[in-house]
Amino acid sequence: MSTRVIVKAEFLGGLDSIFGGIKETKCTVEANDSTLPTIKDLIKHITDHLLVSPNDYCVFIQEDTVRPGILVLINDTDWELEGELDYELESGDVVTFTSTLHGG
Amino acid sequence: MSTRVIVKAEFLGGLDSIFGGIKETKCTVEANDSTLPTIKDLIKHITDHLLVSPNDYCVFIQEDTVRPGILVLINDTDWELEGELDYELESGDVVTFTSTLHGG
Amino acid sequence: AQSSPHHLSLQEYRRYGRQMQVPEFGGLTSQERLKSSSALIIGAGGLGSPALLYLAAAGIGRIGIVDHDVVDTTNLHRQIIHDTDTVNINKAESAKIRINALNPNVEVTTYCEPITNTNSFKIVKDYDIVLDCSDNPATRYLINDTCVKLDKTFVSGSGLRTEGQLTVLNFHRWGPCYRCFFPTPPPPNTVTSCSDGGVIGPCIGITGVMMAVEAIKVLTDYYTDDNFKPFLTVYNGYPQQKLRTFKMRGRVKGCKACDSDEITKEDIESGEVDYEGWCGSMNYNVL
Amino acid sequence: AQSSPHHLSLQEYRRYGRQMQVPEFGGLTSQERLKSSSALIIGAGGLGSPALLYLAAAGIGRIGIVDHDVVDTTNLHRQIIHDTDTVNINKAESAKIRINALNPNVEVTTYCEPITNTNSFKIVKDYDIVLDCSDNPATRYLINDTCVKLDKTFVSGSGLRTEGQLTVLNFHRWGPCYRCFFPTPPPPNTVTSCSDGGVIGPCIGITGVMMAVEAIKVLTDYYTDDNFKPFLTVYNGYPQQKLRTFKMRGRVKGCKACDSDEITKEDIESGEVDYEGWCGSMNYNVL
Ligand SMILES: [Zn+2]
Ligand SMILES: [Zn+2]
Repeated sequence: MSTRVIVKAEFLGGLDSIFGGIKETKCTVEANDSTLPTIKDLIKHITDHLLVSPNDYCVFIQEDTVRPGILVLINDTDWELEGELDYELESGDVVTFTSTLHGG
Repeated sequence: MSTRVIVKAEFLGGLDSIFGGIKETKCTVEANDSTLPTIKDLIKHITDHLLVSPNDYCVFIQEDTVRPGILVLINDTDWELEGELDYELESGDVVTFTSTLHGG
Repeated sequence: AQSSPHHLSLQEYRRYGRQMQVPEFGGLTSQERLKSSSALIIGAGGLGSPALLYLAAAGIGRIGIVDHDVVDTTNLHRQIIHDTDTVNINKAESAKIRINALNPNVEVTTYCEPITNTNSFKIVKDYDIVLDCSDNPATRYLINDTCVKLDKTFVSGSGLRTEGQLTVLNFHRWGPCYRCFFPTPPPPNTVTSCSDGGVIGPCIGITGVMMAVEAIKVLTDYYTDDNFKPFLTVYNGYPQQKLRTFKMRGRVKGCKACDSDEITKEDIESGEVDYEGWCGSMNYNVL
Repeated sequence: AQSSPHHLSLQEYRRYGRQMQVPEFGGLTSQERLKSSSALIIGAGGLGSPALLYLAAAGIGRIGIVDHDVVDTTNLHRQIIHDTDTVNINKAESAKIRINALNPNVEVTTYCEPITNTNSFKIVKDYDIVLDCSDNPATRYLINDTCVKLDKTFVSGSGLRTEGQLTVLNFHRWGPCYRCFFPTPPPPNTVTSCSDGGVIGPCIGITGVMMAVEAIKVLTDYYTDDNFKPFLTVYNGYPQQKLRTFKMRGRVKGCKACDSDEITKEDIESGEVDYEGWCGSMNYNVL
């Protein structure tokens, strides 16, 4: 039996537009094996369940990770400091995905 | 034996100047009877332990409550909505005192 | 068919196109609302300077500016609507020059006098929204009471040193008023002005720009009776720029301004309500 | 004894007195530091407009402005340093007129050309700090690489619709750079400009004013090697004005700009590093 955690996902910087305008949502994430669910599992959950149009897959994912120009923050901290895709989620975690803006 | 709680007190809007420049601090608050400690007990703790000069008492307190022009927020909510002086503190609460500004 | 006076000209379409594109703004309807609306800015200082520039740029139809002071050199590090050449000129007049240059579509009226018991109703009644950018408690209570009696929503801002505070008051005749938050004025020795306590220009500037954002939300009906919740937002520029928003009380039962007839228009205009006496004269001190 | 060129005149004491009073600012020493320092603002648009006004007002000694564009009517709802009369005039020149009027103590240099591989080093080398107020990824990478090679701390800002983002990069030659955060440019179809996505004037305005606050902190040495921590601050004006600050990575090992010699000044100036080719041409789309 695999472990489940409930985390909050947030979509900022306009990213909500590919998720039907949803800016934050609770996600129940399951690991695909016996270990604890990771950010990788959350991303799969998001593309499987929250992405409105499959055409927008490449706006979110590129080469099996989030595409360049999207920052991932775990509890307000850069995921680079937390283990990136392999970070093990805990219930209550807030994971923020934000598209970088370029306008000036 | 009286109950103790540990809460965070914050001083904004320039109020830190009467507390030696301290903008936030942990306070261990004890009730003065057998009930749970309240905001009233926190205020007594603050004037007893944190106020640097007794001359500034009237900058913080007037008629047994915080002086006009200071807002009190309990966990980011106006204390008016939480019972004011009689609000029973819980460990981990954040109590914010902010002086109102008037400059323009 | 004759076009309504609030329809946009082609030149206005071009000028405001970029903001009409933003979904939250509300498109052409919102732009026409701004054009048909009017805002009174009381105080063309550190808060009023950027609030005026951004509201004028956004296309508010009519702007009123109240200020009795002249531009002083000590203002210019923060009051960026004025110029070195307008030193000693009335601030409302100086601000009007810049607004006319930035956006000639805006009709500007200046009131080069202090706002007082005698003139507050006459001035405020002609505007849809008021921005309180004043700098002392007595004026803040007068503006509050006038707006409450005239059913005007107003945006209240203040700033000092590295901090700023803002809120929307008397929202749609049911939101809390300044007296609900502050029934009693602060003791005069706890009130500090910018000239005494000092202020960092862009810190009070951010607060002024935030006031413009709130005014746009009110005028475009982004805020509704359903989604508006009383709040107080607090900005601090140091050590790290930070914004906190507190959930605030609603109208207070028995509030002297918004929930009783204790203070009437007549009481104010006759001078019976003595704001300066009540608030005391400022005695620049600790806070 | 002859007075140092960075000592303040009496007129300057008056002008900057209110900010020197604020403890966090750092008094006369900080004011003299601002006077002896120089800032380069790249882009006199929605971010650059308020950043320029507040930095000029605060008394930076020398300001450089890079912009090749002319003022357009569609800019005026947010680019509040310009005037209706300066439509079709170069933005750097238009901004200079306003700065001269606001604070004649500031020496302004304009660069009415795009920043390119060929001129970036020549322009940037003369300034203490750079504000990246540009509007596309290719320019952002060029500014980053130039600042890193020249050891310049820079403040990077951007905005769109109701949102803004800002950070301080390459701080004191050890903070992370733009490539540490973004080693690979975003696909062109995910990049949206203000002219395509729209933008609310005061929302991008707040981001620009916040950039001025950060620049003042860097120039007055408020930030030190001890207290500076890499961050990214995100503003959103709707539904409620909100500021979030994220704790960010430090320099990334092997970063092509700040931790290797893969990209040299010569590679950039010779055009071997092709920023536009690498970032692709913008194809305005979803995000
Ligand atoms: Zn009231
Ligand atoms: Zn780097």
